[in-house]
Amino acid sequence: MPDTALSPAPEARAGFPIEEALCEIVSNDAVNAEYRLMIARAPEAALRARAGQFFHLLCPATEAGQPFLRRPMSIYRIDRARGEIGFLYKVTGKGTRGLATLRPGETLNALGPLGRGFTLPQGTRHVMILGRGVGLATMAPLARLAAESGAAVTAVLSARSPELVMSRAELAAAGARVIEVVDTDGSSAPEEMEPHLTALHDERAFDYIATCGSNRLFRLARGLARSWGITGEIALEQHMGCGLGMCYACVIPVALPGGGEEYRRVCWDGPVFTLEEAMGW
Amino acid sequence: MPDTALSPAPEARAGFPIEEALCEIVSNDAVNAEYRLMIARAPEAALRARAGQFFHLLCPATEAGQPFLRRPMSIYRIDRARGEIGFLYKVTGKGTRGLATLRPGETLNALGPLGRGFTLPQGTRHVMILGRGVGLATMAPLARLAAESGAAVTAVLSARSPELVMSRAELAAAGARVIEVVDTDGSSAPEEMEPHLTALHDERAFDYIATCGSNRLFRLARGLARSWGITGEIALEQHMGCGLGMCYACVIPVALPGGGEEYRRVCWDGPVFTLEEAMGW
Amino acid sequence: MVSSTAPDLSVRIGSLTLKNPVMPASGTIAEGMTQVIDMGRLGAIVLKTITPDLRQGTLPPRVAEYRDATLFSIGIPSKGPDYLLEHTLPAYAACDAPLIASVSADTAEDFGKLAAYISDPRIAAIEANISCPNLKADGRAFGMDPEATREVIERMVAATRTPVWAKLTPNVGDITVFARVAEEAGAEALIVGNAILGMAVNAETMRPRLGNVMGGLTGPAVKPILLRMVHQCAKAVRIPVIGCGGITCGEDAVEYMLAGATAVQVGTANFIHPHTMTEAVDWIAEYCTRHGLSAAREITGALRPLHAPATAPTETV
Amino acid sequence: MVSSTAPDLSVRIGSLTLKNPVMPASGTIAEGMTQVIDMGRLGAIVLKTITPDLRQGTLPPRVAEYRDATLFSIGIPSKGPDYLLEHTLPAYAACDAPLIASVSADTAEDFGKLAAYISDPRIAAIEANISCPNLKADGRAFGMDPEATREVIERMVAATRTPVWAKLTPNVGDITVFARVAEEAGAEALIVGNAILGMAVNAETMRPRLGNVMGGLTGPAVKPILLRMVHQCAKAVRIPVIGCGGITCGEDAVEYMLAGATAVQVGTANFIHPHTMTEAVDWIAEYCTRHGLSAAREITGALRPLHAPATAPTETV
Ligand SMILES: Cc1cc2nc3c(=O)[nH]c(=O)nc-3n(C[C@H](O)[C@H](O)[C@H](O)COP(=O)(O)OP(=O)(O)OC[C@H]3O[C@@H](n4cnc5c(N)ncnc54)[C@H](O)[C@@H]3O)c2cc1C
Ligand SMILES: Cc1cc2nc3c(=O)[nH]c(=O)nc-3n(C[C@H](O)[C@H](O)[C@H](O)COP(=O)(O)OP(=O)(O)OC[C@H]3O[C@@H](n4cnc5c(N)ncnc54)[C@H](O)[C@@H]3O)c2cc1C
Ligand SMILES: Cc1cc2nc3c(=O)[nH]c(=O)nc-3n(C[C@H](O)[C@H](O)[C@H](O)COP(=O)(O)O)c2cc1C
Ligand SMILES: Cc1cc2nc3c(=O)[nH]c(=O)nc-3n(C[C@H](O)[C@H](O)[C@H](O)COP(=O)(O)O)c2cc1C
Ligand code: FES
Ligand code: FES
Repeated sequence: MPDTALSPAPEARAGFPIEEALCEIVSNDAVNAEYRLMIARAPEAALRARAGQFFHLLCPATEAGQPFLRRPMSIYRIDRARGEIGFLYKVTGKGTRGLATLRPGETLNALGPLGRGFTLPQGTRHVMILGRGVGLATMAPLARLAAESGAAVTAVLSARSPELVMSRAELAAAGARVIEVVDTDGSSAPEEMEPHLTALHDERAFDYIATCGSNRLFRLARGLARSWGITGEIALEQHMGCGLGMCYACVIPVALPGGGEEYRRVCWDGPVFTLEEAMGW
Repeated sequence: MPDTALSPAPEARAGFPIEEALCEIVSNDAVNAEYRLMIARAPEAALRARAGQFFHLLCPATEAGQPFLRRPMSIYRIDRARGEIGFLYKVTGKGTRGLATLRPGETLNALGPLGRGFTLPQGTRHVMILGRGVGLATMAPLARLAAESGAAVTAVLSARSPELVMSRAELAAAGARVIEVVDTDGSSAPEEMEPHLTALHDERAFDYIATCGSNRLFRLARGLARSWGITGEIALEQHMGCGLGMCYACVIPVALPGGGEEYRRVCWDGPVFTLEEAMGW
Repeated sequence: MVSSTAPDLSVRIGSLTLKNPVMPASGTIAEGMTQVIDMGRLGAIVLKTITPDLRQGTLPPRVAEYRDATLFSIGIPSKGPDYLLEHTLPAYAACDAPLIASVSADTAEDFGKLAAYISDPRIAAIEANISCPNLKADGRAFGMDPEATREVIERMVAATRTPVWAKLTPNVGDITVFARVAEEAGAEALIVGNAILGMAVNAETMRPRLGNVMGGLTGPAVKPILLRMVHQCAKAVRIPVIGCGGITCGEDAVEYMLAGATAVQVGTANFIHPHTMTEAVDWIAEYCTRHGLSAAREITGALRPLHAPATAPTETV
Repeated sequence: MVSSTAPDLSVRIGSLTLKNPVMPASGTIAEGMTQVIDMGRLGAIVLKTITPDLRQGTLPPRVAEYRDATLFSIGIPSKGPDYLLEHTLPAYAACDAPLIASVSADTAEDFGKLAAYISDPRIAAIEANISCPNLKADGRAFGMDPEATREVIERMVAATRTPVWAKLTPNVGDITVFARVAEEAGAEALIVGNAILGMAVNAETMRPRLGNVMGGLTGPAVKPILLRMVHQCAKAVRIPVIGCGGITCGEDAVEYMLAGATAVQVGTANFIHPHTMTEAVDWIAEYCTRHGLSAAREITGALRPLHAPATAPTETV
């Protein structure tokens, strides 16, 4: 288990740190054809969310009815000064279509903050963020966390085509150097990325890699971390029931240090796992 | 079985006379604290509805979700010239609350026309309409039917208090003489109404009574019809499944001429029954 | 869709060939439906269960509504076999679809007698409704006892040359026991299945919501349960299984067929959207085209494993 | 509500008195819940089923969603009895509510051994989960066989002085048979009941929606079925029946109590609205006040007939 200096373990939280918060929507606008950014006013407990944690959202009804279960969404932005939290989400099915109907002034029922977030090893100086698609939403707050703890951040964003690259501004605003690779010119292929990232490492050594959003990126990140002798983490996803570690629906297999595998709950033991225990995205 | 000259029996309808019609809402306004009048543009088949028939309405979803079953609503108005049908309804539960949300331009899914309506005996000259509460909605088109067939109509409207008397204008517009009795001054009590109605009969003999909406009115109407030697009908209600005579959910017991009772379907054998077969409202 | 590539929707149910796999569930259509849709477009028309005697059925109210289901307690009101032969069959004479009768009785012997009595060239098959949960005290039915199931089907098969289909009840433990018994007893097909026994209470009035206290739960909410039972039965028997429970569209029908059903019956959905069955027929045709299937019968049992055998050695579907 | 007229919410479950009738259903809460609600406000805290051995559970995906229900296939992942004693019990030590353990095993003998092993003053009662539909092939469970049910309960009762509760499965024909057997074998209470075995298929991928193909259907959609079973069981036995299935609010809890339940368990609703149980406790108190009841236990079995006996001579509820 890594040092948890920057992200308290769930069992360390006191009182009733997880709240069913009723948050007033500030804005909920499309950022492109598929993605929307939702900003909501949040109570104190929700604002304590850390990078990599998530909220379990009750999604409004659509013509298809009320989505029965909540939907997990990573924290994309926490603005403690304004008392706001933000989610960057892709409209895919019933739940996210419901989220997309929320208008400013309406109420979002958000349960959280939930899960175990990213944990920067103490003394980290250069963080590599390697993300693709909506997975980048999960890593935007990590750039801020790293900046706050004095580390430099290089964020490599992978996407299908340039117009789909998400979170560029958010990461840049957090002080990260942003590099984009896309499928359209082949720059996102692992065999192209590996020498590129190695050159960056040679230029200024990374001591932590965070990744999310694709199996190819996971394998690339784990390979680089191993060869550079550094640690890293990955944020995983799985279909959830409760989000509170109670139902055991959200399990994924992790590799045990001594060999063998074990199921872990993405919502409670994760969603962030070490690159060594993770077995795939 | 009464002469069916003015209202064809269901089995006489040819082709696909019952349609799942998508009707554009023209208006849907509150007429008082409890009741709303909804006017919708309707296709040809729906406009063939007769007095006493009903439509089975798919009610829009509310926060409580989509009402699973349709809701039966009597035809309150048919304006063949404008191609419009109207419903007068009381907002009571999930379904009618959903109906109340329909705005002009939106679509109402109405299955019908359904059921067996009122049947004026041939040669009827003076019709008594005796109604209470929302039941009056059912009888408004009967006044028009009677007028069209050259009969005079006296409509006696019973209500809790004067401001709740419904359909006054509608009935008057159809050419009916309208008399109101209310609970607040005791004029709606059967022992008050009986001499009152007998006086009306003495003045100009009734040859048909139609009633709806209350057990007291039913017993009064049946007693008067018997003592005057005339026929009459009552429109009944029962919780429905299909509205199409298929599920047998909507049964009520009727008295058989030879003695004994039998269940009949309100949606298919009714909703209009003779005063002699009906056993209560 | 070009007519030369139109998929073949026909399915075989024992000795019958139906032009498509969609039919109504017994007790959920009546003559009224012929005034709304073209019943001749259906694979078959299943009529309401009749009993040898005349019955009035249960006390109203007879229906309670849920968000995704209904609880009906009807109790088989029946006008008897003569009414069926003299009035009901003629009402559908103009429809180009085989008519399936459904019978119920108080004794196995009477099931047989009734089957014999209504054997008529206009009836293509007879369903044994051994599963209606309202017939006996506390919701018990023949279909909850394997031996009673066997006896009913055997008596009917002995009494008529019309094919006999057995409609199983889901109110049992291991439904495959009943499926096998019905197959052994000579049923040409199984319908899986009837309504699930339920109950509704009004907390504020402190009273039941149905005159009969208990009723049959039907509609979309029961689909996962009946789908599971169809899957279990299809693996247990060789005769065709007809899936029934909560089907509201062609996609639901295909789910049942993937799980092993040869055809499907639509019940409660007819009450809300009377065009459900005809639209399902069209949807299945489009589905076949989209998935490159030349015949709807290829869907039956075509469910593939979710995990590759290597990663999931216990998966044997 | 003035405190002098506050209704007494306590209920007796065998030798235990609970401060109110609301508790979680096994497997639907874990330590995480103590971070959201005050678990000490509950009548009891029922823990997840453990097995003697360590288990990983079923293949993901483990959940499929419906409009009014969920299909979960979890398969009792278990960290074993030592973890229960050393980690789980201490996690709830601060909660002012009795802890109920739940056990399952592959043989009746092992049920008994496990009950003996975890007999501990911190555990107020032990539920026998003879009903988990995922344990055995094709969803079978001990609770689908009356003799296996008897043997499990007898072994447990013989092995421990801690009260034993039997959690019945709804995947049976006549549940009263199982209720009576469990009572005779010495169970102090019945939980009625566990999840209903179901299955979900994705028509477009032609694959199951759960790694395990089948799973347990839970949530509001199953309430009418479990309510009926609770009603049947409460009439069949003298020991208290704890209602469980689709409870999402105090009103649902009261419906179960009217039908004969002494207490209730809340499952799936905890996943969506973690305050369901505490809000239900408050609602039941208000209900008692509104209906002039001085104690919640007066609700149990208080269902009145819908029709007056005169007009409905067959109504005997
Ligand atoms: C910890 C975590 C953080 C996430 N953060 C984000 C985020 O910041 N932005 C974003 O756009 N998406 C995020 N996701 C994915 C997001 O939860 C799903 O896209 C969403 O649940 C889809 O719901 P739906 O009803 O729109 O789609 P449907 O496909 O209709 O959903 C059907 C069911 O499958 C589940 N499901 C579908 N896709 C996923 C998925 N990828 N992960 C988990 N469950 C899924 C749904 O929750 C629902 O129960 C995250 C997932 C997890 C587990
Ligand atoms: C033939 C017929 C004609 C009717 N015409 C009118 C009309 O013109 N105007 C009007 O306001 N009302 C009329 N009603 C009553 C109307 O159907 C109910 O008020 C309505 O169904 C209530 O639905 P809800 O969801 O708002 O109420 P809820 O109480 O939530 O309904 C719950 C269930 O009970 C059923 N139900 C409740 N009350 C009645 C009732 N009185 N009759 C039948 N089913 C009921 C509902 O359909 C629904 O299935 C008529 C009823 C019938 C049978
Ligand atoms: C109102 C109603 C009446 C029914 N009558 C019968 C019947 O007479 N015979 C029978 O075998 N099944 C009867 N059933 C059961 C249906 O045929 C069908 O098995 C059940 O409704 C499940 O299908 P569904 O979920 O599509 O409705 C009836 C169901 C309903 C809702
Ligand atoms: C995710 C999940 C896990 C469960 N685990 C258990 C368990 O370990 N032991 C048990 O007896 N029941 C288990 N159950 C069944 C519940 O205790 C309960 O009986 C069932 O969910 C019905 O109640 P509900 O409709 O309120 O959810 C589980 C149910 C769910 C949904
Ligand atoms: S979602 Fe329930 S344990 Fe993770
Ligand atoms: S509502 Fe179905 S028969 Fe009348």
